[in-house]
Amino acid sequence: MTSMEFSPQTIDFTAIMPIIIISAGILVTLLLPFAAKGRAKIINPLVALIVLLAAFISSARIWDLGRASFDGMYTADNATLFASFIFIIVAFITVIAITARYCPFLRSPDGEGLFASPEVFPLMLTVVVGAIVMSASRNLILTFLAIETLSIPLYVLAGMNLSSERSKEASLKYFLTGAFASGFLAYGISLIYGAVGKLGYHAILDACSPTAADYTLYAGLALVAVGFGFKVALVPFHAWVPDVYQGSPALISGFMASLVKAAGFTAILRFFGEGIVPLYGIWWVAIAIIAALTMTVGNLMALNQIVLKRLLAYSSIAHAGYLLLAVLIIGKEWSEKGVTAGAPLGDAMQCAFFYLAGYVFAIIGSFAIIWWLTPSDKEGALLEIDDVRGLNDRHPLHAALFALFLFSLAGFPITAGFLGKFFLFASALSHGFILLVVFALLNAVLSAYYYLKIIVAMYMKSAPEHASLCEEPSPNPWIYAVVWTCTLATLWLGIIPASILGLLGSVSVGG
Amino acid sequence: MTDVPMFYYTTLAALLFSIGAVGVIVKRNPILIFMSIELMLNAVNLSFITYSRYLHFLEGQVYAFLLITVAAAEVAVGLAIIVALFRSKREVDVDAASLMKE
Amino acid sequence: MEMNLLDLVGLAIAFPLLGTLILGLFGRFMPRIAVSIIAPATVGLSFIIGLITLFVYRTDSALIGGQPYVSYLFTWIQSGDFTANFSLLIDPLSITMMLIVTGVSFIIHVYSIGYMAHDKDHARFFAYLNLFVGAMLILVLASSLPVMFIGWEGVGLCSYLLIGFWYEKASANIAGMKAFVVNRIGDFGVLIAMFMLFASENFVSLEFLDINGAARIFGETNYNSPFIIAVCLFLFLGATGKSAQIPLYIWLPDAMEGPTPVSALIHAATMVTAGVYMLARLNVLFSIAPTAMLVVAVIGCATAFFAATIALSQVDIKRVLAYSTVSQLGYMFLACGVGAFWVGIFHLMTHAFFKALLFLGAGSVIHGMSDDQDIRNMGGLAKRMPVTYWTFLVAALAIAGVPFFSGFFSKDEILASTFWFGAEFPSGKILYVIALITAFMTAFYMFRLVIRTFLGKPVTEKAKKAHESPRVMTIPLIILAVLAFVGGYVALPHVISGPLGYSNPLEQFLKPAAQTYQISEHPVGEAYGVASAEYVETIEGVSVEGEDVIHEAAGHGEDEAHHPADISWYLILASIVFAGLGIWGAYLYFRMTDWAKLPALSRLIRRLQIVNDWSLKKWFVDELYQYTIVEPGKVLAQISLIFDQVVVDGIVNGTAGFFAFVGDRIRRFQTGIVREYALGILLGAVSVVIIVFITRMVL
Amino acid sequence: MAISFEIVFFGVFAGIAVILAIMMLSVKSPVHAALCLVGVMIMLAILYLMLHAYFLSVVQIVVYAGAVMVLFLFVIMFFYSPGASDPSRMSVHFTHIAGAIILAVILLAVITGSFLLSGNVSLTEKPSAAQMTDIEKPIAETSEAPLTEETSRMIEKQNPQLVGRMLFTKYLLPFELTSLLLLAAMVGAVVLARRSPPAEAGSAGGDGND
Repeated sequence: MTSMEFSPQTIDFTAIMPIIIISAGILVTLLLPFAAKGRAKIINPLVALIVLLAAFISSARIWDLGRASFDGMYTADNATLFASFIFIIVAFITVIAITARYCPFLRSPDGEGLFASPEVFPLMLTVVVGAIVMSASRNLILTFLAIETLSIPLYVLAGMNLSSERSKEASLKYFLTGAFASGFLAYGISLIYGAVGKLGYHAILDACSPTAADYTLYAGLALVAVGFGFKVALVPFHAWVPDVYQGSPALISGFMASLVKAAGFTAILRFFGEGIVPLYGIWWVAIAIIAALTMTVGNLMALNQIVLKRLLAYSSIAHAGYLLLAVLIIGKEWSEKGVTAGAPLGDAMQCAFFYLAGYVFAIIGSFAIIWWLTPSDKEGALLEIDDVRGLNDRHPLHAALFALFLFSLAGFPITAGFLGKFFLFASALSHGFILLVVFALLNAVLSAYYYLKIIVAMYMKSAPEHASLCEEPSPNPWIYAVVWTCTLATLWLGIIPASILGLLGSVSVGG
Repeated sequence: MTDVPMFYYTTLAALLFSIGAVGVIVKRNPILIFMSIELMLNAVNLSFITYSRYLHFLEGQVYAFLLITVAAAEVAVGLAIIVALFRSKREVDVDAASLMKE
Repeated sequence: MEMNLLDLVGLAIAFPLLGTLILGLFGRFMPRIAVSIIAPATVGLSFIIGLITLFVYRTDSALIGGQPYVSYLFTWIQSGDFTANFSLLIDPLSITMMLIVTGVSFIIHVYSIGYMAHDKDHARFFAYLNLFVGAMLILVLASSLPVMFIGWEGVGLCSYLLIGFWYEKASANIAGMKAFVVNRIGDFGVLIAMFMLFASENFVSLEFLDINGAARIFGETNYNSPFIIAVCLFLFLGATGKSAQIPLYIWLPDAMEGPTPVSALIHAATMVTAGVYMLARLNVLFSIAPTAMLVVAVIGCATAFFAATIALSQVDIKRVLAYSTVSQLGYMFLACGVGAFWVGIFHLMTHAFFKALLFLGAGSVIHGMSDDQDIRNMGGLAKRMPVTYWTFLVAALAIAGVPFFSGFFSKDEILASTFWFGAEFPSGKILYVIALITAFMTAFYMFRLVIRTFLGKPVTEKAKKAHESPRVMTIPLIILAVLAFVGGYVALPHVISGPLGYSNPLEQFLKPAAQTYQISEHPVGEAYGVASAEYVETIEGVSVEGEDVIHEAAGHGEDEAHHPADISWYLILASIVFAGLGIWGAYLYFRMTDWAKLPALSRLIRRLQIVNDWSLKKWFVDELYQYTIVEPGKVLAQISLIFDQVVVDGIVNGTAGFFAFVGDRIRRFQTGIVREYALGILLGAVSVVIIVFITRMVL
Repeated sequence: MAISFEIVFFGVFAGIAVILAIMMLSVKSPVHAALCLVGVMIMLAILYLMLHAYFLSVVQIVVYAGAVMVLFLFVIMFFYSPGASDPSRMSVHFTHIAGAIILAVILLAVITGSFLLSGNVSLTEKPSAAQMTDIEKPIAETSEAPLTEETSRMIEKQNPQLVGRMLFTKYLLPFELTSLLLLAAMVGAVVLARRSPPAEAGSAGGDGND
């Protein structure tokens, strides 16, 4: 920190190696179609997969090393790395699933007129870069840019299915609300800048004191919370979610519901935990109210929903509400103990990451199955609960796996969802958030209803007269790989969580 | 140096930001909505530069510069989305894009 | 860790789950006969393992004295200083439960082969049934609350799947949903309790032994503290959901939409007893919260009474049995509530036998009646279905509490315990009186059922054409009938067993695991489990000083043995009289005209009537009976039904409707117009800023 | 405080900016609205000059008023083909207008209030040594240290250099990220601007695209 003279030594390239690799991958996947013509269809996703793999390995190599780069603006500590693993795996899964329909020789009847353009891969990789930087950033302006890097490709991906009016509408809605929320985020950042004079989390941490009357700072952090809240779909910044998830191609919805939420929460935990934690006494009320609202509204709106994608969208809103508990726990824990670099993450962060990991696989698995089942003559956006009626009789495996994901989302034992909730709620309770936990549990009870509605339809109702599902869901190995990965992860986390918890136990706040 | 109080500038920024926010809600033409968002971002820039000037940190200008870049990127994508959606329609009405609700 | 034969118990869970896997994945491709063998075989194997466990447990020198043995499987959750192992707890309580569950399940599996012989989905049915047994075994064998919760949710899920098994019926779907929602409310209670224990510093882990051990210490200083009461009440909320007690009983009668073997297995014999089991399992925890115990007793007693009044007027054979189940479960909770945990388990066991038998008998009747369940259409089935009749009669006698049948012993113990509870706690006498009246009503509605179904003349053509069920169904009935008769002899009352020089084996066996812990009289660390520290040693297979333990435990049991014998006899007499009155009443009310052809029992009743005619004029009896018992009974039944349908159902449906309504209202904000979404964001932003400011100013 | 030229200038430009911003919302024609926005941007550029942000002032004119707004005008013209109805005529529900205005006024009040409550209202000069406390100290060591008279004059001269220097040193990572952002935006615009494939031949249309 002492010398601001720029020299290459101040950049730790190992720390940013994953994003360098992925950025290179973006260029390659962008240019390759011009060189490889028709073969690009298979080469392009292959490159994307290799790039993701390389990024994964380069992240794994710096595990436990706590590398920071750019004067600590970018910190590749274990929390970042764990989040990066989630992002990369999600992207990996999505690329494989897309490829299954994208490749001419693997193509099944595609209802969503999907992904005819090879640009989908560079765009997805850009999202991953944005997500990784979001989770690593310890400077608000970098966080802001990372959020934009993540969002802008997503606006496009949401509208990727150009033959669908709904997809384009989703894109427009996402974009307009997203840009509006970005405005608030940027304004909040400027107010914080005005109050503190710097945007590094450490500088903010040092500058803010709960006793000063620095209302500009408070206004700033409230507006920043709005911006973050939009990204992870907290109520009342959630309204875009159902429309966008419904209109976007199902896999992109899954991608958004998993990766964006994970990235958003990692960034929130960082900012609230490492930046403004001394002000916990000032922001916790607002966060607690938002948490309660988010879970309740999400679940209530899902209750009578019949369109599958919208139902999952509302459910993802509710999950954001539960996750917000982790922010409160971290705030409370760290405002009492004080943050020290290198300290173990503590329960809350561990719970949050465990919950995220469990949630991510369940939700992306669910969307993958919806996408898989989408019939050729119907838009996935319109798939209703009635359409999966009697699914068990026709495709027992699909039904079983879908049911498993729904159980995980609902929080039934032996799935990841149960333990996620268990850890999170138990931790919240031990930190004294009794009322909120009771509220969350009531919500969890309520939510079982709509997840079960789907399971009832699949298992206990006879199939509709004329099948409105994809009659022969493509029996291709790629999709099996995707869904089975999610299944195994869901069960693995639910039955043998020790392995992941062990990993998380060693996760610490970056130095 | 200047003797205009910082408060004037920051209030101007807040005012422009609020006007932009109103515009987003009351306009039905997506292009105008988008223009209102640009106005909001301009207000943010003004805010950054004001603080940069009065707190004497040059960084505010760097932030403003980065923000302009972001705005430019948003414009590129945003206008493309608007064109893609309304190309086939006679009316450019954002309220018409409501196939999905409830 | 040394390997012990008791570790085999893990296999008991594995077998049924393996069965599920095989039947679920390949069942549809397998011949019917293969399915019919695999499904019962897996459960049978589990039962055999149960027997081995019992034998080893009783003979293993390291375990003499009722020390629990924990069979470690793997570490499930490890987070910080919190560890939850996936391990199984083997002690008298879990062995008893395991034997009941696997034994009854096995019989019902065999019966189901016949019952489901013509169903096209029988493979799926057996897959669910096996899954249920696996989950139930996890529930009763789990060594900790979280692991038990896996089974808890698992049985709920299976119950739900099996209720809705005949998915063509819309009512089955609704019933399934209702069962599920109510169960979730109960689960909410269990979860809250679990989290409270987890968050409390006084409870180091969620292992049952540790909870009870910690409760023992905690109770010293915090006897009946609000925290403990709250935990117990939340646990009890979970129990009311699973075991169909007021106010969460409403799902059980509706659950009768499922196939009858399912009703027998899940909604009578096993799953619904999970709540009772949980209370017994956490006996020390409950013992240090007398207030919560009182609530348990009152709710149990009220449920027993209330459900019995409804059962008086039901006409669907399965619904009568369903309400009867609710009522009997109420008895079990009453027993737990007054501190006689082992008696609750005893009644659980005898109830499992006779109620499973009743349901299977009812299934046989329904089968014979070509799926008609209305008792008004039956009558005279005794001749056409003799095996069913006789076995059903045994069960009815057992549930009515006729001496020498199993139900008599267990119910008598409950009544006696309640009486002694009332002796210490004066207003508790009301509980005893209500329990006695309920015993009367039980006998009454059971014999109403027997008479209208089996005796008299066939009312309809269907009843005339009724036929006995195949042997694969009747043999299980006979086995259960034997059990329903002899089941009570494992625990004779002290007044009987004492003079015979014959101790009460079940009590001896269960007492260490499920007794009331009296904090004021006994020092810390005594009795069961000694303390959690020593249970570690137990895992190591090291013998601990079990002798003292069982001595102390038995010592506590002496209390009841020391109750004055004459009063005990009066109590037994009272319960016999009330049961007899009930049967007699049923006969009077539903008396037959065609005496000549009646089987033995009716002749017996008829003789009673002669006595009656001899003393009083018939019309007078009729009138008296009409106005003192029947009319008030009808009114009571009516009131109960109204309460049931309007208030309880209304509250549940109303709550559901309320949420649905609110959900729909909120959804209207989702107008699809993006500008309004922006308005929402602006509103949110303004609110957040203001809330933050207000928080700051209030600070 | 005597009214100086600066305040007058500020008043004039700020006033024009606000009036133009409001006009942007109220004029009928989108073209006019766009022109109003260009006006606001130019006023802001002037204010940037007054704030000694010379580099950004130029960027504002070139990028915003020049490039971005031209793009806007292109798109507006695109929709203004003869025969297309005038989107500006569409009415907006009164409650929306009222709600938006009320909320915006509250937002403005709250944020302005926060400035007042924070107590740096009258800040006109650089902070005195007393004010230069916590915030300043860590930064004082860095190259963008608080300005003395002469460094401030230097900065006025070398503003672009200094901004550029920071962009390429300390803020290199954000800067590089914006390049990725722009790349993605470009790709995205290209993807979206493509003609949508005919509905019935979705897959065939896809094949032709690469």
